Amino acid sequence: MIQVSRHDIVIVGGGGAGLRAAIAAAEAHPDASIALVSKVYPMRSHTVSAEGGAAAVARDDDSEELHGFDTVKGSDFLGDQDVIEYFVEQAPRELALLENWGCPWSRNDDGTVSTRAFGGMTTKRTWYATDKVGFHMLHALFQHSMRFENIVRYDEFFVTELLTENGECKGVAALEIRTGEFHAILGRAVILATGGAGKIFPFTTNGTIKTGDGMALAYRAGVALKDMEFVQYHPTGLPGTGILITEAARGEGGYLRNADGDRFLVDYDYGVGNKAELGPRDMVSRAIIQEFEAGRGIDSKVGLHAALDLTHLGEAHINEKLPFVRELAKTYIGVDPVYEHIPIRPVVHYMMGGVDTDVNSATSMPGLYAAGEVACASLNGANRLGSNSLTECLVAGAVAGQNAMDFARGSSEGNVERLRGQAECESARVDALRGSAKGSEQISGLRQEMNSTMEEGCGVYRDHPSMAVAAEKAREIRQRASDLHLTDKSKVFNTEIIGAMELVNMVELAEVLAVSAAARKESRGAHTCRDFPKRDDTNFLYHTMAYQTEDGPRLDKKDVKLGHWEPQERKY
Amino acid sequence: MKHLLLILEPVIWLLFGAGLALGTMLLTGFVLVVGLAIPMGIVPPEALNYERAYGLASSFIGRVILLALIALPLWKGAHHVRSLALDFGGAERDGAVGSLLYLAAAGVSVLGIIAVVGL
Amino acid sequence: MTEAAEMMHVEVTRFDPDQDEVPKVQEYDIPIQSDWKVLDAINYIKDEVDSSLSHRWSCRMAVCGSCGMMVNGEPKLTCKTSLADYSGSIKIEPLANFPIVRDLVVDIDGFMDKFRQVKPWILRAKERAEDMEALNEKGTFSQSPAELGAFKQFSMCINCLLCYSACPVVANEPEFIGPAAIALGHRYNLDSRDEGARERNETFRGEGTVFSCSFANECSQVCPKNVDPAAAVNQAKLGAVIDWAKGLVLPREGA
Amino acid sequence: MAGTAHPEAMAPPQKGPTRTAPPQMPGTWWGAPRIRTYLLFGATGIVYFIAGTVFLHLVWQLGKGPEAWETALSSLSHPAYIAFNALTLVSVIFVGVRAFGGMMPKMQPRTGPIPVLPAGTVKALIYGVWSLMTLVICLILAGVLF
Ligand SMILES: Cc1cc2nc3c(=O)[nH]c(=O)nc-3n(C[C@H](O)[C@H](O)[C@H](O)COP(=O)(O)OP(=O)(O)OC[C@H]3O[C@@H](n4cnc5c(N)ncnc54)[C@H](O)[C@@H]3O)c2cc1C
Ligand code: SF4
Ligand code: F3S
Ligand code: FES
Repeated sequence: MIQVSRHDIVIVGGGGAGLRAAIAAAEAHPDASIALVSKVYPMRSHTVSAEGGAAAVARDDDSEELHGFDTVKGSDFLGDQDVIEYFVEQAPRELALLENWGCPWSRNDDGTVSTRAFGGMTTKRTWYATDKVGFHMLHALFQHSMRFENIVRYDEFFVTELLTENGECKGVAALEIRTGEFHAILGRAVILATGGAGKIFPFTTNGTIKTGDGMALAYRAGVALKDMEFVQYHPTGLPGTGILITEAARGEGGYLRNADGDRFLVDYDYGVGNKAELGPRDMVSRAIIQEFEAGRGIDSKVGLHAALDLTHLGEAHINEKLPFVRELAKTYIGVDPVYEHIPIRPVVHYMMGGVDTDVNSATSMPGLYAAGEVACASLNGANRLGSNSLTECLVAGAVAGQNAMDFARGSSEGNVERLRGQAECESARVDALRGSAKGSEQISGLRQEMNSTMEEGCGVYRDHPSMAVAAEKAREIRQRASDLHLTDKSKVFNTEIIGAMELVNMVELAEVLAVSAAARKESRGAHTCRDFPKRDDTNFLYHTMAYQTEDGPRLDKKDVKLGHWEPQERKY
Repeated sequence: MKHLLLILEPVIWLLFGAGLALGTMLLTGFVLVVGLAIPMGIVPPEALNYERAYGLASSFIGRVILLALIALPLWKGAHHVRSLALDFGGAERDGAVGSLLYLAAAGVSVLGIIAVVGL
Repeated sequence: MTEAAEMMHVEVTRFDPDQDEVPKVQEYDIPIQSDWKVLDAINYIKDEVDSSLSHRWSCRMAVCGSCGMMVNGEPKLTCKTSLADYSGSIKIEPLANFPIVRDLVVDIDGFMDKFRQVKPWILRAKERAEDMEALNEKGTFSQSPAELGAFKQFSMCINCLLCYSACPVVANEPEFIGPAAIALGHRYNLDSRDEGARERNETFRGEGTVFSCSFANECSQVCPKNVDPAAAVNQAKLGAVIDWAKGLVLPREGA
Repeated sequence: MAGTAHPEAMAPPQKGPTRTAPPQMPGTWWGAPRIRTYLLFGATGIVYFIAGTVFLHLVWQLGKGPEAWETALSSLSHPAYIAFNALTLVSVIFVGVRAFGGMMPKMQPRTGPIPVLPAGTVKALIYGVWSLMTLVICLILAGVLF
């Protein structure tokens, strides 16, 4: 018998976005009941690993106009401008709120919050707490959320399906990892805040929980995935592990060097002009790959890489502003950045695409909202600027919490018995899968195949023949994923079946990603095609919308919301 | 019992802390001379013949120091022995063990007061 | 990465409540690489040898706090501990002092409750709306770098719970609220924006809190983030005693 | 049914319990070198307790008069006494080094009017006071002062 519990709204995900949404809802409606469901304890969410900072206008020489323009330009004009305008306006308030809640932001001598430079930003507008910003933000949010009695946490519950009735979202079916039992967690609105899907790729800054579950949940429920072809490669990941060395390292004055020791972003024309190391991520990543291709990559036992040089900053500065970078470099690559160059190479970092939402964080399905990396409100367009996404989690999370609550208050609860029935079907499906030992595909083997397919087809540089191959291969992998070989029959904390369901989610997204990419015959932001090197506003200034069908994604288009800022050539 | 100990905890901890800090500082010198140097004949016992010893001890400062020398190590000792007992699995008996130890420390301290005042 | 594979003998605690009465030990011999962390070895077993092994992990960069385990009897963050520090064989067990749910997974719900007891949020006398004059024109509190420095170290805790595994008091007195939770409460007490020290100190004087600590200092020894929880606990003792003494002298001073 | 939440909705999730194995403490926890010093530190408590009573005994005898005092003083040369006092000295120094070197600097209150001094300064201060006190006490007891 499965457990049914009823709440006003259900939030899936306890990262930055999910916690912010929960607090927003709980604060505005002390009498409401908010379920916060997460597959890991909230403080383990991957927001914890963000290092560099969160952007919001703070200085007198800055303005919302400038922040907006930087974001639009960074997005290669694919960002929706209504969303961007709303975002830059709300950003300072959101970060100030977090300050009031105890986040230990780094400070200027006069007691105000300190800001640092970041890639693609005109001026210093990135708030930071040394170089563990995501960690401090997440813990501040989580700890603050504990004061609300009406936030009911479901820790270590894995959501496997959205429960719907008459096309409205009415709750989720979730597997309690500890017991292996299913729960129907009902609410009159649901917010997805499940984060990104970097684990589709082999070499990524993302943790192992970033498997795009929320995107797959929405996709299967009939909601479109938007702009999935845009995958951000961060220029500076550690070779081998993919652990991120934050952009703040460059924001604080670090240099990128090639095998000859040259600062290639300055010495060669890569379009980043006088921004040099502070160019946007897509451009800097491309520059590194071009250096490799020109034979100026550094070859060592960790593979081809470039170098991040912080030695001129001095030990005191590094300890004060970048202590975590130093710790990571020492622990994971054996290099002390005070004395040596850190080996780095571009690494998959962030999904610009995601569940299609608007400025209200609402999806096309009534009662379903999405916020954070899982969503694509089109703030980030074709390329996200570093430090915009942590702020986005807060802005979009707060909006989602508010709107979901308002929606819930104005709608009625679904038929409990019918929803329980849905969850029971789901429970039966998962029970049949657990330890079934029937299939022939190994989870780890298939995962590696998916990883290498995506790396080959959808890297920093892409071309259409290989994207077509990847799309074909991804479809085949998706089909094979229904034939997994599972051996663990135990119900208690069975991580094998979680891994299997995550893999199924990822292969679905991998196909959408490859198919969407293959259809965009231009170069825009992070989607760079060798065979179509120019941006093509006449034919491709639209959002890719992917809908699930029996035989793979069906693509559609959605207009970009222009307005205040006209598309122009993107040069720095 | 446990409840009473809980209320007294700040006092006990202060006495323990004082024993740890002040007790240690006082004990060092006393043990060196009275416990080792004089018995081993390094310092002639005449240094502490009755008149001199009584003179030093019965002064006001002498009395205070002697009282501290006696009482503080007792509390430091009692508290440490209690946590030692706890570490070896005495969680259920902690209330009883603690009370016993502190009572002993308190009792000996009272004797100490009597002795010092009666000098 | 491509060096010839070395072999390692790994002993792992296994426990499946559906089948096992008590935890048992399973042994694996696996090829390892020189730059691996202990976590890589466990993941290798999970991926290639025995997919029924359960453990928690996520960030693999020592910040999410989920991968703590006993490695050769010492609590360690497995994603931060190099295999190269051990030669030949290694023994991996679930974190000590916690009930074992399955294999290397322990039950930390007790900790989550303790965590909440110390009220780990900014407590102020007034609601935010009435408190606006405390904020500057940007809507933030003023806090000098020195005031930040006073608590920064204690805000670095990733809740990995290694300190609970190392603390002899936790072992014998499971109700002991423990180093990380106290450090967290103390972190807010030290925050210049917070006004809740009195309230928390009252909690701290309760049963199973600061005075249960016998200053084993083990917590600070094993902490992977240099939080120094032992310092926090003992400063918290002092704070609680000072507040208590103040309460004797000025019994009726405001809340 | 728009409006407020269900009465039961505020309740924490009904998590199902599973059978757990009891917490494990490594069987040899006291064998770890670090734990061993900690236990030794605790064990000095016994020595301190006895030392306190020994001094009580001496003061008691002093109060009884010259004879009692002289007997007590001479009985101190018994080897058992000397051994115990040697142990006390070792304990005292061990406690001092562990507490003054590691604990006291950490225990400075970080709030309130008292300024926080660098750990090194605090250590130096405490060690300084300790040596000075010891020296003065030794000199007085040995008859050099007063
Ligand atoms: C290494 C790194 C560094 C970064 N640095 C920066 C930076 O400096 N500045 C910046 O702005 N951005 C940065 N980012 C990006 C930013 O951190 C993320 O985009 C953001 O944290 C995403 O937050 P989120 O709340 O959407 O998701 P997450 O924090 O990933 O949380 C997802 C939540 O969903 C839950 N969940 C997922 N699936 C399920 C399921 N099936 N059932 C139940 N629960 C589920 C998880 O348990 C988790 O709680 C960085 C990202 C990485 C990886
Ligand atoms: S104090 Fe240190 S050891 Fe304890 S939970 Fe926090 S980070 Fe881990
Ligand atoms: S190990 Fe435990 S006893 Fe105290 S100093 Fe740390 S909490
Ligand atoms: S995996 Fe996150 S701390 Fe080790």
